[in-house]
Amino acid sequence: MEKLRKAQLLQGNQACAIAALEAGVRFFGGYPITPSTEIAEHMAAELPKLGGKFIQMEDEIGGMGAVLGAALTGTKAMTATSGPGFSLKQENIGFAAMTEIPCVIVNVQRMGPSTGGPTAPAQGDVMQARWGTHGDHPIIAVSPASVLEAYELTVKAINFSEKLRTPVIILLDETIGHMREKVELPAIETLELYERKRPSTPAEKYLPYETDETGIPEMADFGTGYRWHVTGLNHDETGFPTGKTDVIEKQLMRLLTKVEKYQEEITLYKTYKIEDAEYLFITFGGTVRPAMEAVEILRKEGMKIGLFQLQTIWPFPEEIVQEYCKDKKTIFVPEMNMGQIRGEIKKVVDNKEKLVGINKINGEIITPQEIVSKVKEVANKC
Amino acid sequence: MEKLRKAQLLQGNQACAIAALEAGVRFFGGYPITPSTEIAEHMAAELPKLGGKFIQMEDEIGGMGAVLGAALTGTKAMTATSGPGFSLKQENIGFAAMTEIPCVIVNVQRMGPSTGGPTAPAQGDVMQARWGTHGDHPIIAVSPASVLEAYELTVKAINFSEKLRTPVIILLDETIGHMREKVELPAIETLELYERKRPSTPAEKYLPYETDETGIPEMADFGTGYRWHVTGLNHDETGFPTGKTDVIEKQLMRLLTKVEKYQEEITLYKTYKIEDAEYLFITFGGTVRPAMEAVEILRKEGMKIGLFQLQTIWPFPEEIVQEYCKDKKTIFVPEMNMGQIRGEIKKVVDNKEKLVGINKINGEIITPQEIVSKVKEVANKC
Amino acid sequence: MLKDIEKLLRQDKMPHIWCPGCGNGIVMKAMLEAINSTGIDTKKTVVVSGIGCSSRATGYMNFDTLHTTHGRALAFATGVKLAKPELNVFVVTGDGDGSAIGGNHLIHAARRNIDINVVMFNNNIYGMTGGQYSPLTPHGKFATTAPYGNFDRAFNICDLVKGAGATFIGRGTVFHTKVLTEMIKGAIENKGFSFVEAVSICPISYGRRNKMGTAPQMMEWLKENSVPVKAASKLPPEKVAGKILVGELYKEEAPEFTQKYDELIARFQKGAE
Amino acid sequence: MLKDIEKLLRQDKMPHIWCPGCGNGIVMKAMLEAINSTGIDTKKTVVVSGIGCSSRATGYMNFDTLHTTHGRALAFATGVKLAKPELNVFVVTGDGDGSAIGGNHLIHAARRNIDINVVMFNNNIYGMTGGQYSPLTPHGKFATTAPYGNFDRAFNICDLVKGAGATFIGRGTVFHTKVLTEMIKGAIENKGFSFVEAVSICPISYGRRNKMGTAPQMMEWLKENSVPVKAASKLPPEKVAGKILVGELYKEEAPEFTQKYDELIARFQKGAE
Amino acid sequence: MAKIVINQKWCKACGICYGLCPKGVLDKDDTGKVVVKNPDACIMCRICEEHCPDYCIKIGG
Amino acid sequence: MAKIVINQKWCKACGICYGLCPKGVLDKDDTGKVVVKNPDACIMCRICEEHCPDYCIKIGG
Amino acid sequence: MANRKEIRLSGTGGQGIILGGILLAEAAILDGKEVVQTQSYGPEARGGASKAEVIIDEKPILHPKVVIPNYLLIMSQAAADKYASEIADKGLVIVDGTNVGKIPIQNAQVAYLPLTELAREKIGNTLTTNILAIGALAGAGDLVSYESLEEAVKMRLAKVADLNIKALRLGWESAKEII
Amino acid sequence: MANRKEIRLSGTGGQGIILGGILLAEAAILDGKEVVQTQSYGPEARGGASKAEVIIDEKPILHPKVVIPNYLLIMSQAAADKYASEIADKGLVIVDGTNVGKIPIQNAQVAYLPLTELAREKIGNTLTTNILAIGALAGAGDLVSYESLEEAVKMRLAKVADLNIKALRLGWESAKEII
Ligand SMILES: Cc1ncc(C[n+]2csc(CCOP(=O)(O)OP(=O)(O)O)c2C)c(N)n1
Ligand SMILES: Cc1ncc(C[n+]2csc(CCOP(=O)(O)OP(=O)(O)O)c2C)c(N)n1
Ligand code: SF4
Ligand code: SF4
Ligand code: SF4
Ligand code: SF4
Ligand code: SF4
Ligand code: SF4
Ligand SMILES: [Mg+2]
Ligand SMILES: [Mg+2]
Repeated sequence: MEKLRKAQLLQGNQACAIAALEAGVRFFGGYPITPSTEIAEHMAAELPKLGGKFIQMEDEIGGMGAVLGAALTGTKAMTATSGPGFSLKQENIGFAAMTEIPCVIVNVQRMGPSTGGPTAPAQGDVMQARWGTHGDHPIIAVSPASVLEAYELTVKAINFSEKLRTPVIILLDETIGHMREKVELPAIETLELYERKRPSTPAEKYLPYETDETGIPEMADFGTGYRWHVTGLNHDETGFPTGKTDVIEKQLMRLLTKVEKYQEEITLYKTYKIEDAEYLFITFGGTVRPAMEAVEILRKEGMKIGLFQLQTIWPFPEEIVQEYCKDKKTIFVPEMNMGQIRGEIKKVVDNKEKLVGINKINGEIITPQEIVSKVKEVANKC
Repeated sequence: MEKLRKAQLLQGNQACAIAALEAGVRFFGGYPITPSTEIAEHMAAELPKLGGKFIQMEDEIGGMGAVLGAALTGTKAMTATSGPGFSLKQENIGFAAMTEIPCVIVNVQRMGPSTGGPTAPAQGDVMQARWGTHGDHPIIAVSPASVLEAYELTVKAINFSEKLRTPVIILLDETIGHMREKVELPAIETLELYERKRPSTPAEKYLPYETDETGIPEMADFGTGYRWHVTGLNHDETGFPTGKTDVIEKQLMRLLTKVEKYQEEITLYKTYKIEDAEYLFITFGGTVRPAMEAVEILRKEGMKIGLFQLQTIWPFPEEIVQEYCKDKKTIFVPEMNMGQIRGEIKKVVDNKEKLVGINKINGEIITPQEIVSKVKEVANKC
Repeated sequence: MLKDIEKLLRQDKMPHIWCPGCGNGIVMKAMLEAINSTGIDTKKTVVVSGIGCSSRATGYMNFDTLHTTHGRALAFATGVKLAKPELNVFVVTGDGDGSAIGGNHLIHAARRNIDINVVMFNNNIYGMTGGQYSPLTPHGKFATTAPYGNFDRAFNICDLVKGAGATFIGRGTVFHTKVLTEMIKGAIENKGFSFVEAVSICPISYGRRNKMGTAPQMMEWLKENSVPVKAASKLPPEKVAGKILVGELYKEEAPEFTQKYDELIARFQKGAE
Repeated sequence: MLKDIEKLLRQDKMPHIWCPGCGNGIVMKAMLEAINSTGIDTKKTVVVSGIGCSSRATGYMNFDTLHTTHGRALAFATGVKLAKPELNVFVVTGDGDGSAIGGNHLIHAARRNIDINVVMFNNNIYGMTGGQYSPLTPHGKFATTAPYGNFDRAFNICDLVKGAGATFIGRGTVFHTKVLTEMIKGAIENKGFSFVEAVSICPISYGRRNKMGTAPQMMEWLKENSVPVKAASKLPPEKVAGKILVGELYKEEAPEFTQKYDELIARFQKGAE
Repeated sequence: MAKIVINQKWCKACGICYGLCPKGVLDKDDTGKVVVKNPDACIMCRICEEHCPDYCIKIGG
Repeated sequence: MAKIVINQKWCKACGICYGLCPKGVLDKDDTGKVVVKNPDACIMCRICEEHCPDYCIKIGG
Repeated sequence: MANRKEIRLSGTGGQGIILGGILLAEAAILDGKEVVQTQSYGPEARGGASKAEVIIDEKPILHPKVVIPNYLLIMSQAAADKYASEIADKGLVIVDGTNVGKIPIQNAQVAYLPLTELAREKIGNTLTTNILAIGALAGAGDLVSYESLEEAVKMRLAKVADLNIKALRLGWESAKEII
Repeated sequence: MANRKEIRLSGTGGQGIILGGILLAEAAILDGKEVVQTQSYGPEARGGASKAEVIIDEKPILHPKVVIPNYLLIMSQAAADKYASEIADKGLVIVDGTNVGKIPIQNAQVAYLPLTELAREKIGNTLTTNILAIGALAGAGDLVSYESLEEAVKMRLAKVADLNIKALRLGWESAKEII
């Protein structure tokens, strides 16, 4: 049986911060913003105790920059923010993607656009997490639906970032970030942690962007004599800029496919009462639990409905979702946005008519009752 | 017949700047970045002659902010940038969307991610144009395929922004921005220009976010005694912050649907040799012309192929594209990215197998020959 | 006097959202007093703010008001002023908004000497987000992100804007309301970039954590720890060290940015005739 | 001497991409000379740059090097230094990179007094993008975006970083290479935030448009328009007005940021024992 | 006698006015809100008016 | 006699070295690149070495 | 949902509503229950009504927000104005009679307790009103065991545990009396 | 594509290659032709090889880039090294013999003209080499009419038209001679 710690009351943001520390994060660079600030505050209090560093930078751009600088020294590094700050970080997130610097960015989503509703729950940054920076680029994003998942997925996120050398985004939402609930964390010694691969070659032979079949280059810590060069320009295996079209293409294709390559390992999801389901919810993050409650209610009324929870949102698990959608009568997608995940499902579902969004954007969490009544409205039409 | 000016050699960036001035833009706030800088340079030289203002701000965020401030005084205002700067502007673009400030943002796309290839052509910011800022928000984006279109679509973009009170993005790419070609501009007096609606009510009765059936509120110029309040927070018809869920929802739904409402008017596209086509190219911007050349080549070889050019990319014209795709054997989508527009078509095409991407990301423009050989490769398989 | 400035207040939005004892209301009042007493055209007055408790002031001031994104008030204000130089443009900003995330716009607006009047509500903390340290939080003070005492050094923000090129700089406090009002008047009268630091009190997010007592006690503290700049020069250094200097700190004549631009336009218009 | 620093140069990347007569190579050489002569551990040295012609220097310097996004070098460098304080951290930045888009990181790094050595390659222009004016382009000079002469005022960038809190400030030029090298040495020796303005020449994007002649002519101009700061105090003001002061401009002792942090950590570690 | 107009509705009971009043004119009620205790002592210095953050006090004609 | 080592391959013909050399030791060829014209006059001041932006000149032992 | 207890604590910023919620939640954990605690934040709420919510259940809690409370605490007039109308049939409402006038609830049991007054007079410190209040609510509603609640107070408020335990017990008992 | 003329001008940054392309393009417009002009930018190119391309056609030009040039101008050795290999069969190459050695092209006509020398000796200003060069290329290749080209030079280079027209004519004529 899984070894667990004693039950305790934890907030989602706190759980995320605790997980980060336990997974080895030793640098946090950030800028306060509701509803993510508790993460920074926890880090400010705990990092120095562990010999780690916290810095409140002058803005989110600086926070992201500092995180990347720290990561290059071999330190696991993280930042946390919300919508407006997430927008500001995008340029440097792209730099991380391009230069393959492991890092984790927590976005505790609040209502947008713009300043919107700083303390209102929403899930409006799903597409931005994928496409917020310019140019084609790899990205991983996970989204927890409980305080425990906030812990678990943060550990995973850090592992993914280290293993794939890529920025990983944790899409919390205000609901989960600010919620406190009973959790029994896994015992620390049961955590599986991953560290980026350090060079297996001596400095003279080190080619920072050369890869074997793993597709992931080895990474030297700054200050250990490898004297390598990091640039956001198109670069070759040596890390230096290049204008050679074939080299550019090769590097970029590796960059873009490396995440796909590990998609199976990265793709995390859960199902709920799905075995006999004729109808399906597909959802993620803060809308999962009201939807689960809706499953309960609807099942009591005799409707065979189940739920598919995306924990990994990006890369979008097209094949799995397609598989689960295949024989369902209707697929309902509850989201606290106007249908961002629904758009992705639309790409893979065999019959678009079967796809129904349940959307709410008024600054309050969607309720089981709202979900149920929408389902009934549609199901009765069928 | 259309009245035209004398033929001249013009660069795409220049044509865009000229169009902006002729369409009434009198404020430009920006920050230099290749390959967009010629637009700023043209503005710096010409605006003062017209009594307009040019300012080079300390960064792109500032440039976007200044544009919005200027727009609030009743001035038509514009900025221009490229990928890295476009990423930085996102937060303030969201502010413009939320507060409904008309403005035009030119993004002369270059190769990304990150610094990438500053002078290399690419079309990698298509999805970012739609989703770059946090939260659900309205956006319009157009993409010209020639110097003449750079002129025409800039005029349209300014009109759209004024009419719908929304940020409009012009997605140029390096190819079009830096290309010079012969153009015969339409005579100035033939331009149809649009100005935002000013209040029809006196100051005491003015509700800045109240609308009639047009869905577009009237906008008072700062400094004319209307004393209104602009905020990126959720707000009600008075413009002041609100936490009332029903009011938030109502305002946001209007915001999000106002663009849809005018979709027919906004949707611009062109077709090429499409009447008898069994195969179809769907493309946009800098890949249109090589694809047209490919149409020529393939038709000579007996293949009935035509081309659908998206001029308006966002909102994506789902219905029209669906219609054009319907009876085609294969739909080829050439893009200088990894398939961003293809993803949108995937949402509407009846049979995903029919959809084939032709993608190039090595820093050079895609050639007709490359397109032709990909088409043949696929067509032979069929 | 309150009765004179009530017309400049959006009465229907009151009471404001600020906490009991928050200094923001006092600074805002000083602004309204100054605006009222200089007699500038209030229809042609625009107040721009960023994000923060202080930045919410725009919602209560009866002008054209613009509550922008965090730190960007001066960028927006630059657009307003340059596009329509006949407007009187004010910026309301917090110490976080204006000196942390907005620091760059601050120094560049100062450099350009654009005719904008900045009032920085300095409560030495990020109030809105619940008490994180700002670039103006004194060394050693506590904040939610400085649980062991702040070991950043604070800006002397007036020195910074001076180094950047501001042409009028003054400081007042919410205790020294007359000085504060005078400084804002001075800012209005200066045709160029003016900066007023309004030292304020935040009993909730700053005072409490730093055991500074109630609002009236914080007022008392301000009184005891400030020295008028004119007096300071006559005092022995040890009486001035660590004190808040209030009054006019700097003034200079220099060409104003939008005016220079308008001269360029005029040159072209003459050329055209 | 060149032969001593060749090992610090990535010879296989040479010749560099800079234009004929560009001062960047000279500034970079002064950096390498200073690094070499102070004998710091070059394996434990990191050079961080932003984007611009000057920022390409990192590609040629044989350390761990980091060519970041435009304006953000100091933010990245702050992360490097704080995460691993035993590293020697340098920032190479241009006048645009460091004082325009990167201005905020500059003043905040100075405020924190973090031990980073900044060398700003000041060619008074945006070189990389072909000659737009920067915050250090003198008033009245021409640039592609200032076709009628620049009517922005320029920063005195050394005054600005002083106002922000830098603890070592020096200036050299590509003509005054010895002074420049000395200043960079001074920066290295200062345990805190150090700033060196390296006045450079850009014959292509600045000189040409402003009719400043060939590279040697621009060198000559530098020679004639500079005054050593020590000499300046003895000269009549009219001989100094408008001149470039070279030499050490400011120095101060103050606690360093990462050291303070390490003290905090040590406190906890002691507590744990 | 000085006219002291109080807007109790906006008062947030911060204590500044009665804390700063040099003449003990103002005092607090049960909930800490301002009340006028001793109007005759008022010297119309306006310290209270100027320092009330909530625009609750008007002094004089 | 001073040893003057020139790396013509990297020279970009900017003219700084022969412009600044106080002794006329250096000159340009047809294409403007540096050549050593008068080695004996060299006083080993290293002005050329220090000011060559392209790392082309080494003076002395 | 039979065992699901939906609790809403309402009051005004600064009254310690959230701390109250946390203590209830921690007590529930000590009782071996499942629990979720949430709150409504908001800068708008400065000085205005605010709420904290706790859901206690035997089995895992799905939807984490109160849909309609079974238990309601009202500590200020502003809170009464905003939240008094929402209560489940046969629910329990505890009102701080010191601050709040009569509320128009018909479908639930309403207990007016002079909480602030009790804190002032009997404990000598109105800052303990929130503890007193949750004592009362928990006692009257049988939400958690007294022992667990006391334990929770001891853990969270170690430095000022004595005073607060006194308040807690007073609240617990005064509620038991009236029910 | 029969009438499509693909022209590549190659040289080194600072040689005025792009201006040359623009002049050709403007002349083509004056001739009533369709024309597109592009170039390869790049900071990497500082001092290295750079190119400008012009496409002239009777009918609207679709693909705006040169696929394989029919006409090629080579003005520097770096450009020769990079671009000399790409030329259409029976194409025309003009090489500035002053700067460039022999190039290994077999399938096209190659004319070596001492362009820089001509500019230096006959015009007295090497800055006119680019004008001389496009004169030569246009003349030899029959790309545009001489009148249009002269007109284009007059429009663009009004201030220094005389010298440049001299260079243009010299280029035009020297090419006509060798062909
Ligand atoms: C881009 C962005 N980052 C962060 C925030 C969160 N935020 C809102 S206000 C604030 C600080 C406010 O401090 P200050 O400017 O001093 O104002 P005060 O509240 O103290 O008056 C922060 C960090 C935001 N809204 N947007
Ligand atoms: C975010 C962003 N904005 C703009 C640019 C374009 N850009 C590249 S370098 C540069 C200016 C460089 O000027 P400076 O720092 O003075 O360096 P120099 O080239 O003069 O050495 C600009 C604006 C960019 N790369 N990224
Ligand atoms: S938190 Fe501080 S600054 Fe904000 S309103 Fe309250 S007292 Fe004022
Ligand atoms: S443009 Fe100027 S700064 Fe850039 S490499 Fe050329 S000379 Fe140097
Ligand atoms: S005016 Fe002066 S004396 Fe009168 S009540 Fe106010 S503070 Fe007291
Ligand atoms: S200062 Fe104003 S808000 Fe404070 S107690 Fe007095 S009247 Fe009330
Ligand atoms: S060392 Fe001095 S004298 Fe000798 S060549 Fe160089 S500059 Fe001339
Ligand atoms: S200074 Fe250097 S690059 Fe310039 S001419 Fe002399 S050797 Fe050549
Ligand atoms: Mg503050
Ligand atoms: Mg520069």
